[in-house]
Amino acid sequence: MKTSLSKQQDNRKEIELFIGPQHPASGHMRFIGRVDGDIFTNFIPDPGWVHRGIEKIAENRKWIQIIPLVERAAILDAANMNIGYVIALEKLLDIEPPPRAQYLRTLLCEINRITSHLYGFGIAGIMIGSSTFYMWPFADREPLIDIAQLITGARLTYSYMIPGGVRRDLPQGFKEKALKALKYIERRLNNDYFRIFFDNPVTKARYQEVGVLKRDDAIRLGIVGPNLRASNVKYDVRKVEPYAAYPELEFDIAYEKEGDCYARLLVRVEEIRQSIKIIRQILDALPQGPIIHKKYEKLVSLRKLEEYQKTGIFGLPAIFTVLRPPAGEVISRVEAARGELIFHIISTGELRPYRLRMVTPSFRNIVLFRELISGARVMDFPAIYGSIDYFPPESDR
Amino acid sequence: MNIDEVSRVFKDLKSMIEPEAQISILSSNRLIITTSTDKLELIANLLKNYGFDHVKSVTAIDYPMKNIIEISYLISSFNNLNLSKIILTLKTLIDRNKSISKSLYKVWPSVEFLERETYDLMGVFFEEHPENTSLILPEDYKDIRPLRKDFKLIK
Amino acid sequence: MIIKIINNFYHHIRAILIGLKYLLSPGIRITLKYPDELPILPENYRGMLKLNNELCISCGLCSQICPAGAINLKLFEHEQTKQVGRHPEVDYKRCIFCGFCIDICPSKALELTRIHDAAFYVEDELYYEVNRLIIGPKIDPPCMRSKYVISEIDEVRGIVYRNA
Amino acid sequence: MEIVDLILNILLHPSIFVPLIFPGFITILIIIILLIWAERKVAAKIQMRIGPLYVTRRFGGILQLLADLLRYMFAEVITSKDSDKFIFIASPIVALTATLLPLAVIPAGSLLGIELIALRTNISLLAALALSSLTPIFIIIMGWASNNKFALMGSLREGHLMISYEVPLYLSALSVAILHGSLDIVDIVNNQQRVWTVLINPFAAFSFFISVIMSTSRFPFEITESDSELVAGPYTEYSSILYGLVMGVPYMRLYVFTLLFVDLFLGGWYPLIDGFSSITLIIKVLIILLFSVFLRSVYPRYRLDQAIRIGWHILFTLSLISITLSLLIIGWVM
Repeated sequence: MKTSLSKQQDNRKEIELFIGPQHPASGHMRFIGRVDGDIFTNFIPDPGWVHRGIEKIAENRKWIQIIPLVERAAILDAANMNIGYVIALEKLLDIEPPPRAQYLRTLLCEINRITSHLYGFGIAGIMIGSSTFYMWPFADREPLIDIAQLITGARLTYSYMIPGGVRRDLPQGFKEKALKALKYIERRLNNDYFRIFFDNPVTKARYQEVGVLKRDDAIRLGIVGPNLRASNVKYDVRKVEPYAAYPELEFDIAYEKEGDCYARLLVRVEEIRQSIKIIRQILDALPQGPIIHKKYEKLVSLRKLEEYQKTGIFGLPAIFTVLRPPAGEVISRVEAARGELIFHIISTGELRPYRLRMVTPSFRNIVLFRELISGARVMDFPAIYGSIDYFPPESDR
Repeated sequence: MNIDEVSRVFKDLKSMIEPEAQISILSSNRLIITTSTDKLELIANLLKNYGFDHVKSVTAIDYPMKNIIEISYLISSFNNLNLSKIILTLKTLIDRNKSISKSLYKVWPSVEFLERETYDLMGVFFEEHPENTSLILPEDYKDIRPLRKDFKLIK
Repeated sequence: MIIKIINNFYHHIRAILIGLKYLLSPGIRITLKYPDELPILPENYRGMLKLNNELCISCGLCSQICPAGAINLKLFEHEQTKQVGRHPEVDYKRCIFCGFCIDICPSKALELTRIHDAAFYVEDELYYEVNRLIIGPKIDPPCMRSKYVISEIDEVRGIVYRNA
Repeated sequence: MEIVDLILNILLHPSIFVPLIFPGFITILIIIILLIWAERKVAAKIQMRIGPLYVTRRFGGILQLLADLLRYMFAEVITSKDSDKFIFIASPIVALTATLLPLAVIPAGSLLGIELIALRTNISLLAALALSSLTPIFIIIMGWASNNKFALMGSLREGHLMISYEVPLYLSALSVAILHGSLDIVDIVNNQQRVWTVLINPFAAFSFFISVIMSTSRFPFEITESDSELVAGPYTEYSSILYGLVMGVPYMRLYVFTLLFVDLFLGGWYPLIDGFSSITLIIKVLIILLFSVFLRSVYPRYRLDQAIRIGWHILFTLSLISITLSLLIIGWVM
């Protein structure tokens, strides 16, 4: 050996390991680790490889044009990104959407939460080598994406919520299809997933007592979402500061006590169950009425109004192109699939926001890499990464 | 959470932090505390002892006309579920040209990456931050920081 | 200890059995053989655009709301009707299929089509001038044996594809 | 005509026929092509996919691997600047050869009346085991010669695993030898005419099988090349046909070990089909092979230390138990 590898080891017994950005498991991400034998003595996450500058771009977009923009932060979780921004905008505009719109928003958010968690399962599965548990959750997203497509007309980038309501009503025969999809996913989750993966002794060996995040550490580091709840903190924005239709719906906060990788996965399983419960309630108790605030209902053209009454597709009023919310500062928080999403918006009464701050859950969880993987074994790195459900584009924004 | 409780917290905080800082109500459960940079850590410690245990966001806002940068820490609690219904904004103004502020890493370790990002994209240097290095931009980035208002996007 | 070993063994067997079950049970598959099987999308799918130039009132709202800046307005004179107006052109290199333009169009001049395969051999073809926008997207099936299928949600098999 | 006869005679002579045609090289190639295709199809079936399809659509993409191999053939062989080039290129070839060596002493029944064993010795079991332990060394060398951190770590893992699976592997094989009182595999198989070893000493079979799974890096012990942290382990730097070779090595090893497993535990070529006893053998081999590749779609992979623990705690104990059992049975019978 004539080169770096041996040179580096001259007076240290550690080697420096660069994982990513071109690595099968790193995602759009780089990690710099120091390995001593089989142990990472230090592990530093280095994000920013898919940074798109959403905060800067938002300062140059009209208020309504930011809706598709913020969705791009986490394309898997578009509805939750969307609702976070729209709630903030509505607070500025001081309007409240009608109840049916609230329910429809919640419906889409919960569908999105399930698909997002399933995606996370798939990644977690392939990270520790279970190819079947990679394919299954990805395949099972398909029925749910299909029903989301029925509501919104798009598979992932819904842009469904607009200030004052939602863009479309449910199509005919939606409830039956949605119930079928829910039944399917419930059966798969409770039987097949557990048998092939969660109860599989290999999975348990890889996950249990690995990457333990204690309650105090989780709070100290400001972790959010399922990762926080897996460390026995019962914090869920849907309960703490209910938005949309959540105050009227019944569900429990999913939480676990252990704080290890396995607990983090089980919290997500329980959240999917709760989401299914929420969707069932919504489908049963969907209130009748308009889907858009009446202030905007009057503003669309007659032709569009006719269409709205006939097909339930509401056209955007022309005023949206020149929307000028009054000057002010607003902070909104919602529970996205990976945790709490914060929008902090400063408006100066212009066509465009003066400053839009978006703090995504993945970005707040990024510190976990350093905290959990430093001191873990090399083979624990993918297990912990998978269990955190970290999504680089969401973190980078 | 009803208004009474917010006003109770409001009163508590008011008696605790005045006269070093001013507190006001933004909306039903959003409070704002404004203070100067050198008192920041003091106030932060008081707030932490009161029960605010983590930082949700560090927002830096550039006002080139007034020649200031406003830094807001959004603070709340995980432990105390009553406090967690409030989001408290801890605000401080710094000189735009110098743009140096005090890091709150010692008080709330959860600011680490948020402050680093603010340093990276807004160019606010946080004293006593363990790692004031770039997070997203290239390490040798010398240009105007992208979130400053004088950084223009080419259309 | 013994209980743990037995429990582990039991779960090993269960995992292998569920694998065998899926191996031996007939035809559960969710893959759509895309170029061979083309899905028929739901009616309100947000695909590519089509312009009805007779309805267009040249208000330019579509261009103003487009978040991606994909719509430009252009002065256009129709060959037969000699109708003149500033009509939209769509650049599918930029379009993100959000459908805002369709929703905001006050006269319903812009319509949805259910075609989403905006893939072309020549880059310039991605730019839809008014002429082509009026005709609307016509995309040939990507391969000879393509056939259309309808996807249906199924309680047991997730999704089944039926021939249309 | 005499020349044709001569060639036929040479070809059909066991010492040529066995390593070259059956159960040697050509059979291995065919079986590997089918096996990898089957592995992908089985995984696809379980995972609700289709799997390889577009190469020979009518036969479900059975020639996919052949197409891949052709592609590997025509790809450029890239050796990185810092690698030890000679060893880097030589070690996959040597590893391949070393993997095939045990076939010389493993009997494979008879075909058309020819006894299929290239070299009959009375210590063939020992010889087979000894020859089979050559391959891991070359895998370790591959990782070292690549001069890549991931490859090196993969090699180290192979080294760690090697010492933990080889001991139980040999001990459980030896327990069979004790049971049948012979180190000659032909004798061992002939002894199983009435009852298979797996029924007499299941512990030995179990620990042998798990060790084989471990040594050929099948799931759940696919640790050497675990792609989620080591990219491809020792094979990270390999490309083109060399990659084809190194990827073939574990499969060939699996085939060789399966042959041995069937001979030792599943009664080899019994029950007999007159003159074609190899067919019985190959059917059993195929079933075991299919089961081994099927495990891929059931399991994630164990962690390195867990695999080593399984090797030393469980498999080693089991192999000791199996030796004791063999001794007890021998003592009881005598």
